[in-house]
Amino acid sequence: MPALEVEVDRLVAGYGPTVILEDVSFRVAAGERLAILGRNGMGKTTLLASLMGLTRQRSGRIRVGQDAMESLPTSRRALGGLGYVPQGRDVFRSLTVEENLLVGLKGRERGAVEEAYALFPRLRERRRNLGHQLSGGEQQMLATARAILGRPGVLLLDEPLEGLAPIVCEELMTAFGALAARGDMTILLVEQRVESALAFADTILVLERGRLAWHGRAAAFEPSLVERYVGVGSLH
Amino acid sequence: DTIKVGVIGPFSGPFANQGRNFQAGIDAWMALNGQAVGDDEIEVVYRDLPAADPARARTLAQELVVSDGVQYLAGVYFTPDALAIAPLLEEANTPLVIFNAATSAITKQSPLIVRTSFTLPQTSAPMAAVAAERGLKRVVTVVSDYGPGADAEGAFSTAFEAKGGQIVEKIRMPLAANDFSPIMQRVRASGADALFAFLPSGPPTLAFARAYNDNGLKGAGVTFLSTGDLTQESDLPALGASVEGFLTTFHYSVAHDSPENKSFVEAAGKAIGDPKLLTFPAVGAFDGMRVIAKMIEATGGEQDAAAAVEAVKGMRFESPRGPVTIDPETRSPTQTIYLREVAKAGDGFENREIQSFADTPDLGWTK
Amino acid sequence: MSLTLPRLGSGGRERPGTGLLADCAGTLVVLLAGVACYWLFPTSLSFLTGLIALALLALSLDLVTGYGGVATLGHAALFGAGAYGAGIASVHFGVGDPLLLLLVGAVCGALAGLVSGAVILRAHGLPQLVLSIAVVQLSVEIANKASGWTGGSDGLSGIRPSPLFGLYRFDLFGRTGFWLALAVLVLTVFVLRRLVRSPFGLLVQGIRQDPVRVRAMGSPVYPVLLRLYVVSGVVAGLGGALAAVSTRVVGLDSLSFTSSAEALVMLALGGVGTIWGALVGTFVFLWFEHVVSAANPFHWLTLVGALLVAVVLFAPRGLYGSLAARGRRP
Amino acid sequence: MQLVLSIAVDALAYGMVLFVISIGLSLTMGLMRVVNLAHGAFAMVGGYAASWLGTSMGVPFPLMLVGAVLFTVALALPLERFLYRPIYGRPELTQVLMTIGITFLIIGIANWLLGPTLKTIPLPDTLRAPVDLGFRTVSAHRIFAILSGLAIAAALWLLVERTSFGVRLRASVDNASMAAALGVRTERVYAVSFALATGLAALGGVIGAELLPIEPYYALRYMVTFLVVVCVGGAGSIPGALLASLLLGAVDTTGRYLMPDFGEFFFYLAVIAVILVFPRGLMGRAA
Amino acid sequence: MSALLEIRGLRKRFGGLAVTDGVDLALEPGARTALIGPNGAGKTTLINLVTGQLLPDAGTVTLDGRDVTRAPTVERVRAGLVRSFQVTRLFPDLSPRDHLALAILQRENRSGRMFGHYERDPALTTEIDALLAGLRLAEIGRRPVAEIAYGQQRLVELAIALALRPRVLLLDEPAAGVPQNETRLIEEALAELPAELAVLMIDHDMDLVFRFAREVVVLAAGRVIFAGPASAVASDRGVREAYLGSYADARAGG
Ligand SMILES: Nc1ncnc2c1ncn2[C@@H]1O[C@H](COP(=O)(O)OP(=O)(O)OP(=O)(O)O)[C@@H](O)[C@H]1O
Ligand SMILES: Nc1ncnc2c1ncn2[C@@H]1O[C@H](COP(=O)(O)OP(=O)(O)OP(=O)(O)O)[C@@H](O)[C@H]1O
Ligand SMILES: [Mg+2]
Ligand SMILES: [Mg+2]
Repeated sequence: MPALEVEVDRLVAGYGPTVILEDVSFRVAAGERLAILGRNGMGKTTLLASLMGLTRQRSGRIRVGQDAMESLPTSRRALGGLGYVPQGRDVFRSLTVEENLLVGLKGRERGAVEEAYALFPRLRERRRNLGHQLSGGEQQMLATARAILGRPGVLLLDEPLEGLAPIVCEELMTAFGALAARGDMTILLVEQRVESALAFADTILVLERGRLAWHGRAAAFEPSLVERYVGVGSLH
Repeated sequence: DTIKVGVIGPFSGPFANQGRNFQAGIDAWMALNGQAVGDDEIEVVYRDLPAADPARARTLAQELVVSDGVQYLAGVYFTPDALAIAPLLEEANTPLVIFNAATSAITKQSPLIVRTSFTLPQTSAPMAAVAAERGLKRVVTVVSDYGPGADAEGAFSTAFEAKGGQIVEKIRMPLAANDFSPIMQRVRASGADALFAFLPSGPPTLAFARAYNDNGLKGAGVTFLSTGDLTQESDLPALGASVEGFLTTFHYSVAHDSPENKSFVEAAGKAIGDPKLLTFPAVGAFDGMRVIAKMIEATGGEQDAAAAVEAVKGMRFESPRGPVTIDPETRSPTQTIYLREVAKAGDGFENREIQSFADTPDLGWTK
Repeated sequence: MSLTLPRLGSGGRERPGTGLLADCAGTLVVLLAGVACYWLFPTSLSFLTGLIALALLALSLDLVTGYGGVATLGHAALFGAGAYGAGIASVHFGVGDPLLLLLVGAVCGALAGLVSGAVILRAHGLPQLVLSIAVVQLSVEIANKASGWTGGSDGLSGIRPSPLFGLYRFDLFGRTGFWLALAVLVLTVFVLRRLVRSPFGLLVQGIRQDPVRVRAMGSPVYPVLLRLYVVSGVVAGLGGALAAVSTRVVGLDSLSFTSSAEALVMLALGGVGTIWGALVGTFVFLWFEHVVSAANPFHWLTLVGALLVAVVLFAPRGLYGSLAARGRRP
Repeated sequence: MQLVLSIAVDALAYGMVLFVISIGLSLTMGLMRVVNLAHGAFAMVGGYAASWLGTSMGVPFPLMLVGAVLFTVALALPLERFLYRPIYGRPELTQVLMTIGITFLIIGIANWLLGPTLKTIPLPDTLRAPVDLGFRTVSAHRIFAILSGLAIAAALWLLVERTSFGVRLRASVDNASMAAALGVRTERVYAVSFALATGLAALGGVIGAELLPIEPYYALRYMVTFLVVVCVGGAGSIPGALLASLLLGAVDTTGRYLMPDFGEFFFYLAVIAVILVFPRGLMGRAA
Repeated sequence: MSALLEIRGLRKRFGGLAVTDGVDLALEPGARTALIGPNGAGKTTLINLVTGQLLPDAGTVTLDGRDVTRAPTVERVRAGLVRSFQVTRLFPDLSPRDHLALAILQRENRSGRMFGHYERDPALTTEIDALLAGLRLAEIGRRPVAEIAYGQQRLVELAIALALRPRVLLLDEPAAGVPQNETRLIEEALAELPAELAVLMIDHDMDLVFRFAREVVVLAAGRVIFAGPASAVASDRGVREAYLGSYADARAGG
């Protein structure tokens, strides 16, 4: 599937009775790399989860490619081109590594799992292990590989580098960059490490208390803004 | 006046059909004899007690007396429930007429209890005579492991041994057993001529009978003897050919040939809807209502439990099952016990009476 | 386990203070409700007494299931132990004093709690459930076999409590029984409310949510839960003894699987993990059953089934649980 | 020796009947993580359907089996949609409440429509006939039960462990929202599995009816037995359920041969012993 | 021997995989050691072995001269060996205050008390307040943990470990999931710890690691491939290839 455009219009969403996201609107062009920044608990995870239909949406519209997504169930959104790597990984604990990957295939033939092993050779070694027996970083790799295997048009990454060795982070960011550059995927990345995010992204979006606080080109996101929105001392 | 009778029975749950037979018996009585006794109208209040639950039985009884204002308590399918109600009666000044519960000791718990059904020793012991008569020497008893099972086992064994027979083994099995093949293999291995069984009526009887057939006991010459609970009429359509030829002793067969029974079966069959559902608790309830009517008549509708009970001691009447006397001492019926054989009748089966033991008292009564 | 985010929170629950006032108020409400029942249903006192006895069973179950997270379908074993304990003390040892009988029941319940807890706590989840079933089935078997002591399947009858304080007879109307039961209930509710807020109560809730975390904080799990089981046994035993004293009989059903399952249903109906839920559930279930089974003794089970289904559909956290959650919304 | 063989045959037959009826429950409890106390009710519905087809319609046995399964599944699907879907992933107690409620409803309705008495399922003469094993005879029906049990075990194991449907099912149960986020139509997966489980229940109800006769209280009467078999085996494990059925069948049968009056004792002592040694059940999946 | 915690020849296999393959490691009082290494190198497993969540196949763990290799977790915690978890393990329905109260009561062996309420104990509430304030968690102190953001949960996790007043503290990726600006809170909290306390920290955030650690131990495929002062790690070739990648260059260059 080629990269898809994403448009979010006046999104209001939360959990149960609580509203977290208020009136969030933005657009990401096909193939664009967007980094979502914000302090702890500002609603970054909630935003991605809402795109996937995992929160309680109150109002607003979500368009991916040509399709209106806001009223579709999660699985239809996934089949419609969204891929998701959640914070906290959520690997299937009782499935083996290989079975975890099979779930993500979205109807592609079984052999496609080799792509995942090519990206993370570590997973091939552990293919018969159950999900809950993996190390933290291995789970992170698995979650990422699983999402990419479905060839999503839009990839939602919630802190995908958490718990990964620096050398793997580097390779992974390069791989993501390549996917976006080839026009295979639009990427929405939530990331705590500002410099990684800045290095990666074309555009930056900042959330503050569930509202959109800043949205613009990565180049325009100057240190003073970093200071203001993400806290001090994060760029050394 | 309206005189209320509180009937406690299993109207829902696994024994719902027995409860429905209570109701059918009561309705049949009313249909044949009217609601009224003298100037008084009888009103029946039903309370459901789906399984043996003495605490709840007592609560229900208490409530019937205190809150519904019944003058008579009646019904009661299970022994523990009757035992639980007994201590209440004196203070409540209410007689209890038992339509089914069949342990001898119940009537000893209170002078205000009268029973119109039967007792287990009464239906089990005559089978010993049958066995002896038929030249069976060695018998295995197989009973469910609970109070009534022990009663049946005891009564049969004592009577059989008194007649010179030998009990080669006494098997007790859990009430909840479903697979009886091992039991049958064991019976077979014991080399007995016959087995005497007691199981409460219910689903396991079907598996039990099937196991007897499937394990080839009949071919091996092991005669099947049991009390009538095992082949009660409402189960016969299901048990069908697998129990054909089984010998049972019991106080009542729906197929009993008498004018009283004919009109009873007709009325009770109408009351219950499908005559195939009729079985023994109906006759207990029918005669129970007869006894209650007599009590009401004797007390003129006044609430006087002692007088009411006194009035029916020694009462003798022609029941659908045959002649019945309420024994003044045991307050249980002295009645004819029949030996029956399961036989084809029309497109179904019936318990055909082939021998009778007249005036059998409650054989389990001890002083 | 589940996706880390959409765990439905109960919505900004703030719990400052120690909750003493709330607990006193709640207990008072129970007391007032009991007194109101006395005036409203003066002829149903023995039913209400039985209800309170079962409420104690449900409370006891709530302790281990709602707070401790122990799955059990065998809790009636503790109730039955209390009932048989009190019954045997009265029938075979001639103990007449009702308060002494309650004490005996509580002790027997505690012992049964210790024994069954020692077995049940060896596993988790479904295997634990099955252990609990095995325990209760074995106790039924034992009670059935020991018929010399327990009366077997005929039940243990002949329990004769002497008048309470030598003054108040257990009469046909069940007044004495009711007041005694209400007093026991009110006291138990208050003590339990305080217990679940105590450090021990917190620890138990922690164990339910993550035993590994509790161990890593330096607290063992098994002994704590075993203690909880003993406490729970005291409560259930009191309930059993109360039932034995007020109905004067004990049947095998009092420690059956069926009673255990029924207690669980009542608890779930009211909502687990709050003392109030257990009370509401018992009351609603038994009252509903009482009314519909009197109205239609033949088909009431269908209505009870419909009630349960409706509650799950419309009040998925149980009657009290859902009400409380609604109350907390901003 | 004869005794041992005899015990073995009875144990095998009884164990297989237990297996055939319980395996559907193992599927719902272990794979779908629903404590489905209404399992027995579906087995009973199957039994009733078969009884009606066989007795009143005179349908031959194989068709009757199929018909009973289809009827039960057709009845179960709307129930799944409206009553089970709301309880997937909810706490066990909620599931207990719902499924007990459903059981009560089904019992009530069966009692009302079909009456409280036993129903039988007519067997063809080939299954009625005794088969001579040399040292004793058993009914052909028991052999049929044994063979069906083995066939079901094998087919089911392949489906769950070796097909992509099995993987999607296990993923949906493990973490439903994540599975959905990967494009698994969890509702459909659940509906299909539920249909499978109830179909198996119905099949078991029919095949087992010789030992566990059909009547309205069937639904509750054997619930404990099914629960025990499933949990001892380890919910969700097909070989586990098979092993547990055979083991418990053997214990029960042996106990009944040797000391019938302590039958239940042995059974439940064995349950406790197994769980103490295998705290997750014989072949339990990791939680 | 002055080591507080000493690990000798520790081995653990899962099936065919040697996850811990003869590891030796010692923490002196006051140690600030980082344990780093590729994903799946066996770092978490090592902590599980040390704290007793897993039992080793061979080797010994001694705490303050006492062999605790087979002792239950609880005993080790009571002897002062405390860990945090890589993936937060908290009680979703309880509040951070409840968590800390439990930890403190546990430390003082009072957690079994069946009466009274911790909020009535001024010493306790003061300590809780201080811990929460230190990690800027006071505001959410009374909300159920299920409702607070992941980053804050990570801080609660750390607060619990601190509340237990350990002698040896093992931190498994304490900063993972915590935004960079708040990582400073963690560092501050660690800086305030008593000097004689030994800390072993696992993390993949190299900035944090290098600011924190005086010694670094590098684990790869279950073996220690480097152990030495932090300053020497970046120049070690093996570590570069297995783990650091270009970070090492950045560091060497910067
Ligand atoms: N299940 C929930 N119920 C209620 N509130 C929640 C729930 N999950 C999160 N929140 C609240 O929503 C807000 C946003 O949380 P979210 O997880 O989206 O933050 P975040 O920006 O991803 O933070 P972090 O960087 O820590 O991951 C937080 O204030 C949190 O307390
Ligand atoms: N129970 C188990 N069974 C089989 N393999 C296991 C088990 N637990 C862990 N492993 C394997 O052991 C290896 C070490 O795991 P560990 O969690 O210790 O790694 P780690 O160094 O902490 O990695 P990370 O930095 O990714 O957290 C991993 O490859 C993991 O798959
Ligand atoms: Mg987040
Ligand atoms: Mg790790």
